Amino acid sequence: MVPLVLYVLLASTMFVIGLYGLLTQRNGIKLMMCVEILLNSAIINLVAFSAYLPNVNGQVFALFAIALAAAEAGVGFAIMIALYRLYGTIELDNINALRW
Amino acid sequence: MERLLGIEPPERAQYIRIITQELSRIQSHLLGTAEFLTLIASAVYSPFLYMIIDREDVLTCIESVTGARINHSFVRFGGVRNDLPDGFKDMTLDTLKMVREKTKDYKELFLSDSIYRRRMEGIGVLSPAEAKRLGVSGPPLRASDTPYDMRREDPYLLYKDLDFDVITRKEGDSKARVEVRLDEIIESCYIIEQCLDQIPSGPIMAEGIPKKIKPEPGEAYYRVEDHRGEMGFFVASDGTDKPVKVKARGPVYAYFQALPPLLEGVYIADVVAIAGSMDACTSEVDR
Amino acid sequence: MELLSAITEFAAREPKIYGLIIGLVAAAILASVINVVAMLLVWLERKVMGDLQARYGPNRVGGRWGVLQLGADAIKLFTKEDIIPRGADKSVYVWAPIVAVATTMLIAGALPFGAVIIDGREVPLVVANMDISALYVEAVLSLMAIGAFMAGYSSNNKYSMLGAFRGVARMIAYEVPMGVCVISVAVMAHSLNLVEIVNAQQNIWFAVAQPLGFVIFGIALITDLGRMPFDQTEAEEEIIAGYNTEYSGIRFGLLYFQEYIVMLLGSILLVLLFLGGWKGPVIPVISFISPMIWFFMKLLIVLVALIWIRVSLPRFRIDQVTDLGWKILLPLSLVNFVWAVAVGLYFA
Amino acid sequence: MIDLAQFYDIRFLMDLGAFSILAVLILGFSILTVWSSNMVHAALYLLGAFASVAMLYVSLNASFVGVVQVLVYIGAVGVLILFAVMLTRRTLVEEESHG
Repeated sequence: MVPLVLYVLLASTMFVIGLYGLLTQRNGIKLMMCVEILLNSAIINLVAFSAYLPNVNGQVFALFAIALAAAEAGVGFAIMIALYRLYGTIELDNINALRW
Repeated sequence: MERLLGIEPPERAQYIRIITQELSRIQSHLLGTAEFLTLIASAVYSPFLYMIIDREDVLTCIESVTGARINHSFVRFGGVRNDLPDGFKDMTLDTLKMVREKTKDYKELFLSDSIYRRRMEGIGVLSPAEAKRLGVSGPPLRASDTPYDMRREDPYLLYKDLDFDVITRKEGDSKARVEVRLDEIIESCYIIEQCLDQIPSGPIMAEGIPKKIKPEPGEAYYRVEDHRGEMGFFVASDGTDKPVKVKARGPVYAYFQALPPLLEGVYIADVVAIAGSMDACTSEVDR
Repeated sequence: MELLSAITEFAAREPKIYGLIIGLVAAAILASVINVVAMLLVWLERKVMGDLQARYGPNRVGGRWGVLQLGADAIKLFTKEDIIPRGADKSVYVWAPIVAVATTMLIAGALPFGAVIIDGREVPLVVANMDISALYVEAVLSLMAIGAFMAGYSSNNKYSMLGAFRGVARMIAYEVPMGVCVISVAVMAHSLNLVEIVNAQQNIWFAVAQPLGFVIFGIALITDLGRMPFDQTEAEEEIIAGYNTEYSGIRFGLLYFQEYIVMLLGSILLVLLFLGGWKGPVIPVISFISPMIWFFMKLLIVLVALIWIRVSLPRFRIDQVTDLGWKILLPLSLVNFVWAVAVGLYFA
Repeated sequence: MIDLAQFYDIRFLMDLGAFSILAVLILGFSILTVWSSNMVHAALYLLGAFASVAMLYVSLNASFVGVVQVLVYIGAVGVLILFAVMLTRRTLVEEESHG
């Protein structure tokens, strides 16, 4: 078996990539994609640890996380489309109604 | 032209003209409905091919009289070119029987097909007033609850002697337009059967038609009921053997005129249902 | 025999390497078999369609039955010019047919293609006998919309785009009732393994045990296959040819072929889930392959039924299709689920 | 940590090879997702990343999680993303690029 540390490294690298995107991108949809990358890296950790410990608790958590991620994506994209209808753009710099 | 010359063709010729006209009405309606079915279903939809097969039989009947299948230049001034061939009556009666039964089957099929009805009912409703305003005639107009048929309005040939109904539908939607066409096939079968019963023997050309036709100066306008609606011919003569002006008014131009208001704001899938049910022959628009 | 024992010993010693080799070989065999059968299927469809419509169908190439028509078609498609339209999204355009075919072939790995009887024991012919193969097939079926979407998006054509969107909307609408039907079957069979599901139909087919589920699954399957009366994604008369409007040459060939592969695999899935797979009375003389014979007979019946449906129904409108999926099939599939659970508990 | 003697074992090398291929795929698709300026391309790269992660799960003997990943992430979330991307564009098709 490949050492567990490689999985953790992979997940953390993926997390960093997602975080980088989250901090630099200004497009709402792109932000949602980066959030999905973050969630996936977390789930990789869960599944990897559950495979190296002899139990399936991690997999159960992973399933919960996937279901939550799907719900989050549904709500998030609904908000993005609503914003687009309202402002005609999804560049978040231009959507500043809540900053005042 | 005959109106201009003042010739009345003999009775037998008139009956032959009616028979060929109704036969080609049957084939046109069969083809129109079949093509429409390929639009609403697809090119592999079976009834489309069955209708084409039926149409072949009808075309054989036409061919046996005129020698051509669709564009028969068969009518002559003062009569027709050929007499009916031997055995025409039996062959035509057999074909008509088959066509009538098949057409009833098709009607039943469409009535019982819920997908078909969902696609067609209430789609592209053309109100009677709107249809008249846009100059639509023929089956689409009759589907909009208007019994307007040149064979009844302005009886030409011997249609006044024949017994037939003008088919109408109340709804004015796509389904009604197709149904009118199918019903007219059955009605045409009935008309042809009457003609075959009543047809007298006699000459097929009127007497005393000159080789070179020089009508009196004047104008004539003659309306017939085409397969697709009212077809008008206008001829103006200045007394020489060449006309000053000939104008044919086809029914299809008005169909296309009626499409834009009908197509506003419908689904793309409904476009084919509406435009197809009009049975508009694009090449006929520009006469 | 020595070779066989050597292989068995190797398999015991190095299960992973053995599995890898076997997997590669099986995948290669599977891919070629599926391609050949799908080609025959195209021929079968034309021939049956011709018979149903009182015409001949292919009758020139390859003798009276036109068997080689397909070879001729394939040569024609592969030698035609491969056009990439201006303004197209080139990389996506190139990858779309490959993604479409690849996602389709993924299904094949988990499907049992019949069984043979060796030493009085049924051995199913399946490449990957997973515990959750039914769920896997269901998941991969939903991937097919991605390939169609890529093709439609990248063609830079309004009608392609419309076709792609229709495909995606339809896929979402029908994936849910289809999944619920698969789950109902799994509840009755106490397993998500397709082989176990077939074994559970030894006495009674699930098409009989839950007729509602059979009908819903059949409709959803035809929709997923994109065949009449649900071929809105490529309705020639409405949106030209949907997502494969702009394709030509070998890429169009791939997209076209993918439809038939998926038709074959979908029919196999239907046979496995509801029609008892390869179960049937053992035929005495050729008992070795009698399950195969039953399997192929059922498969042939399903395929001919699909072709029959195709030539005899008009096309739905797209909004009617999604309405049917969400408003009728989804509640009915839930009813069927409750029925499956109740019957399963009663006989358990 | 990593035992160097393992590197001479073909089974370990196979595992490592499979893992590295998947890791490269996942990281590559993630980076492309973040860097791609075309939104539809970004969404498709993200789908690729999801699919690679699903393969990783299967390689970890968690095939159920893998199948759920395909079903939920690619089948539902991915299609949702594609819809969102297409619905937040100015036009459905880039009109000006027609030849």
